[in-house]
Amino acid sequence: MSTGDIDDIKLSNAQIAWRAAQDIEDGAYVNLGIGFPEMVARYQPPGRRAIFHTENGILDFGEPPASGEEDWDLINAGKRAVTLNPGAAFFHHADSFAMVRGGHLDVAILGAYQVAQTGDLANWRVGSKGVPAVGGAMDLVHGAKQVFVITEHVTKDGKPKLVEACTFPLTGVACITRVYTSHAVIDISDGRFVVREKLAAVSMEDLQAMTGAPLHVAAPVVDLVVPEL
Amino acid sequence: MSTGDIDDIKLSNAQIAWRAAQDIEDGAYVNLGIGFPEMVARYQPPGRRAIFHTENGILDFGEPPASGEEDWDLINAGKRAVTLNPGAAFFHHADSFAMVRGGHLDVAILGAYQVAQTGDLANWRVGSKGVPAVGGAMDLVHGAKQVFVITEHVTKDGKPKLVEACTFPLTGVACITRVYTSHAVIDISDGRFVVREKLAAVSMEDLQAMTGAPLHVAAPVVDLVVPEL
Amino acid sequence: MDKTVSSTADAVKDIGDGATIMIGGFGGSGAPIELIHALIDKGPTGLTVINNNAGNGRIGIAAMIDAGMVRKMICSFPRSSDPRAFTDRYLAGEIDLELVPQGTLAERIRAGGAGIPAFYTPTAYGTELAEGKPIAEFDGRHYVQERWLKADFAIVKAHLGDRHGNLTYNKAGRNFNPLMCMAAAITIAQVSRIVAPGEIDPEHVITPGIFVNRVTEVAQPQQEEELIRAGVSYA
Amino acid sequence: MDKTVSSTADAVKDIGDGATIMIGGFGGSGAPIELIHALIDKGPTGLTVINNNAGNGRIGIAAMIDAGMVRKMICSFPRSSDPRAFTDRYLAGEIDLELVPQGTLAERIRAGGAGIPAFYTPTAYGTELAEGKPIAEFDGRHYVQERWLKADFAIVKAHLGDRHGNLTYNKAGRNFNPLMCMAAAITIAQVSRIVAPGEIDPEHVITPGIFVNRVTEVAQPQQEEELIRAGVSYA
Repeated sequence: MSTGDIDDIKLSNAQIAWRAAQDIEDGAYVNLGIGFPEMVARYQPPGRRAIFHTENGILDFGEPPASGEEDWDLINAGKRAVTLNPGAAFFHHADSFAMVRGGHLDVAILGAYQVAQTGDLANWRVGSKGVPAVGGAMDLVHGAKQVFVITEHVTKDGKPKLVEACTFPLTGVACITRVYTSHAVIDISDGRFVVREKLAAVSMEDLQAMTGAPLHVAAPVVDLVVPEL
Repeated sequence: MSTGDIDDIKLSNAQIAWRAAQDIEDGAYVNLGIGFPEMVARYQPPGRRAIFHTENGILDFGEPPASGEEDWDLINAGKRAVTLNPGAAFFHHADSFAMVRGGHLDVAILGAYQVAQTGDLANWRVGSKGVPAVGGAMDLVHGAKQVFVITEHVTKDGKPKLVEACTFPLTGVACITRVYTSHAVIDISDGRFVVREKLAAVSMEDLQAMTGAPLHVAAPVVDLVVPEL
Repeated sequence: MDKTVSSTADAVKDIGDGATIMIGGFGGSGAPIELIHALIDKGPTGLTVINNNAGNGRIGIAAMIDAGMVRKMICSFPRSSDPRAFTDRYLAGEIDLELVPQGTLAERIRAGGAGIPAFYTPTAYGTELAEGKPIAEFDGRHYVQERWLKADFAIVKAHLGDRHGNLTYNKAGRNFNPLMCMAAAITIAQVSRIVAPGEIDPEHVITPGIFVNRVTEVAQPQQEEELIRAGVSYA
Repeated sequence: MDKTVSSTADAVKDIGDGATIMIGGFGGSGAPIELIHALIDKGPTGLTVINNNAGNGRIGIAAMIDAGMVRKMICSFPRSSDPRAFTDRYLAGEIDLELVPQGTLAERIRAGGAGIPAFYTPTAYGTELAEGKPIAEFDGRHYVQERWLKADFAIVKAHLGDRHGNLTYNKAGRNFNPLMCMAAAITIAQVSRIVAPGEIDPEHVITPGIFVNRVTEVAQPQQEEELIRAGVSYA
C-alpha cells in the first residue's frame, strides 16, 4: 500500500475484496452483489471453496467462460455469462429467494451508499430522480446469516458513508453485521460501530474523522493487513 | 335398476360414479377423493381421458399394477399402488397443493356425510370422539373449478344427507357446486338445491321427503338414466 | 388432449387490449423472444407487463414499449444494459411502474399460482417500497404483507414440451418461467422441441402440464443478448 | 465440502430430548425407515414429530410412539391402515395432536423454509381447524392466517445424493421430503446411492445441497409397506 498523504492511505477495491474473502469459510453458501462485491470470489484463500448462489437460479456457478463460448441462458444476476462447477443445481426464482429469505445463505456481500450504526443499509437509490431499480438487494439484506458490506470508507468527495442514520432511501433496516472499508473492518453490534481492524497508518482519530457516527472499541484493534494486489 | 319398493329404487354406488363420470370432459384435470369417489375413474366415456391428480405428488397416474408388481413409492393419496400414463409428472406436496388451492384442477369429487343447501360440506368427522383425521379434504373443497359430491341420498337409517345446515363438523363453507346422489343430480346455486335430474320412478314429492332442505327447479327436470353396471 | 399450437401467431391471437401479461425470462435468459415478437405483430395496447426487467435494446419487451403497447410495468429492475425504451417513456410520464423487490416479485407470482392471496415477508420492511402496506410482527420481528400477482396470460420460454404441456427449461433460463406458468389464466409456452408424452422423464418435468395451455415449437430460438449485441431492432 | 456421514447412527447422534423433528414420507412412500430406526436406537424423548401421518404397524414412526419418544404429533391424517400405536396413546391422553389440513401442512413447512412467517389460505375457513386463527378478507373472500413450521431436524429419504447434499427422489416418494429439507436447522438425508458431484445433472437436482447438512447411504432401503405386511415390529 502507498505511504504518502493520508488521503492516499487506503486499500484498493481489490484489497477490500481480498479482506472480506478471508472471512468466508470453506463450503460456505455465498451471494455476492452485482459489481464490486463479485470481486470477492477471486480472493478465496487456498484450500477453501465457497459455493456461490445467484438470484436467477444457480448454486455453485464458476468462472466466466472464454469469450465466444458464452451460453446466454447460463448467466448470473449481473447478466454476465458464467460456467458451472460439479455439483451445481438449477432452480426457479421462488426457490432461489427461499434460499435467501429463509436464511440458508451463510454470507451475502453487498455494496453501499450509506451504512448506519443501527445496521440500516442504503444501496439502491440516491434520490428520487431517474428510474428506480431495486433488483434483489432488499431480499438479500434479510435472511443470510451474515450480511457484509464492502465499500470505500468515504464518498468520492470525502463525505462519510458510515453514518448515524442513512439519508438515502433505505434498502433494509438493522440488517448489516459487518463493514469492510478501504480503511477498517467494523462490526455493527447493538446499534454501534465497533472497530475490529484498521490500517496501521491510520489513527483512531483519523478514522473517527472520516466516519459519521461514533466508533467504539470492544477488544484490541488489530492491524488491517492485506497483500499488494 | 330394480323396480320394487320405493326404498329399493336407487342407483348403486357404481351407477352414481358412472353418472358423475359423464360430466368430466376429455383432458380435464381431476382429483378423486379416497374410497368411493375413486370409482369414478372406471366409468370415463369412450374417447375421453381425464388426467388424474393425487395429492401426494403425481399427475396422470393410471391403473393399479398387477398384484406383486407394486412399487410402494408409487402410490396414490389412498396409499394404494398405481402406475403411470405417458406424460405423467412428479412434484412435491407444496406444488401439489398449489394445483389444488390455486384453482388449477377442473374437478374434485368427494364423498359426504352432509351437504348443505349453502354448499357447505361435512365429510371428515362425525363427532368429537376418536382420532380426528382430515387429510387433504379441506384443501380439495377449495380451488377446483367444480367440486362435486357423490353420495347416497340418505343415510343408512334413512336420514337426509342433503340438509339446510350441516350438523357435523364442516369440511368447507359454500364449496360444493353439484351433488350426484342415489336418486338425483342436484346443483347448488345461490344457496339453494336445484334438481337437474331424478330417477323417473321417484316423484318430486318422494325426493323432497328424503331431503332435509327445500328442493327447487330452474328448468325441466331430466330423467336420471344410467346403465346396469 | 393436444395443447400444441402450430405457430407463435396462433398462440397469442387472443391476447387483447388491456391484458395483464407475465413474460418469463431474466434479461435475455429464458426470454420468449419469438412469442413477444408475435405479440407485437398482433399489436394489443394498454398492456400491463410483469417481468423482472423492462426490456433492453430495441427487441423483446423493449420493442413492445417502443410500439406503445405497454401501459404499466411490474418489475424489479427496469434499468439493465440498454433500457432506453422504458427509460424514455417513464421519464416522459407515459408508462407506469410498480417496482417490486425481486424475491417478493417471485413470491407474489408463486402465491398467485398457489392460491395464497397474501403473505408476510421481511423484505422491504422500513423502506419506501413498503409504504402503504400492512405491517405485522411475528416472533418479535416486523414483516410486510404482500399480495398475490395473477395475470390473464403468461408467455414463457421452455426447452422441451409435450402435447400435455409438460415442460423442461434450459439452465438458468428457468428463472421466473415456471412460476408464471402457475399464475396466469392462460399460459403459452414456446419450446425448442415438442416431444411425445412420456419422452420427458416424470422425474424431470419442471412444469407439469396442468399449468400450461398452449405449446408451440420454435426450433432455433433467438437469444436476446445476441440480438442486442448485433444491434437488431424489431419494429 | 463433504456432507456424507458413514452411518445412520452417526447421522442422528445429536438429536436430543425435546427436539422438533420433521420426518419425510407419505405413509411408507419416501419414509426414511432406517434413519427413524437409528433414532429409536438412540432414544431421545419428548419429541415433537411432523409427518403427514402418525405411523403404521409397529415400525417407523409407530415404533417411535411405542417407544414413548413422542410427545406431540403435527400431522394431517393420524388414522391410516394400522394406526394402533398413535390411537392408543392419543385416546389415553399420552400424546398431543395438532391436526393440520394436508395442503396447509405442506405450505406451512414450505413457508418455514422460505422465510415467510405467515400466509393466508382459504383452506379450513369456517371449520373447527381454523378456530382461534386470524381471518382476513381479500377480494371478497375469507381466508385463514397460518404460520410457518420449522424444525430442529429433518430426516428424509432420497434416491441419489452427492457429497454437496444435492438430492433426487424416487417417484411419489418425493412428497414432503424436499419441503422438510428447507425447513429444518439440520437436515439429514438417507440416500440409496451416494454419487460424485456432477453425476446428478444440474437440471435434475430436486433438493439443492444448500438445504441439506448430512447424507448417509442406505443402499437397499426398507419399504414401510412391505414391513407392515410382513408383520415386522421394531422394538
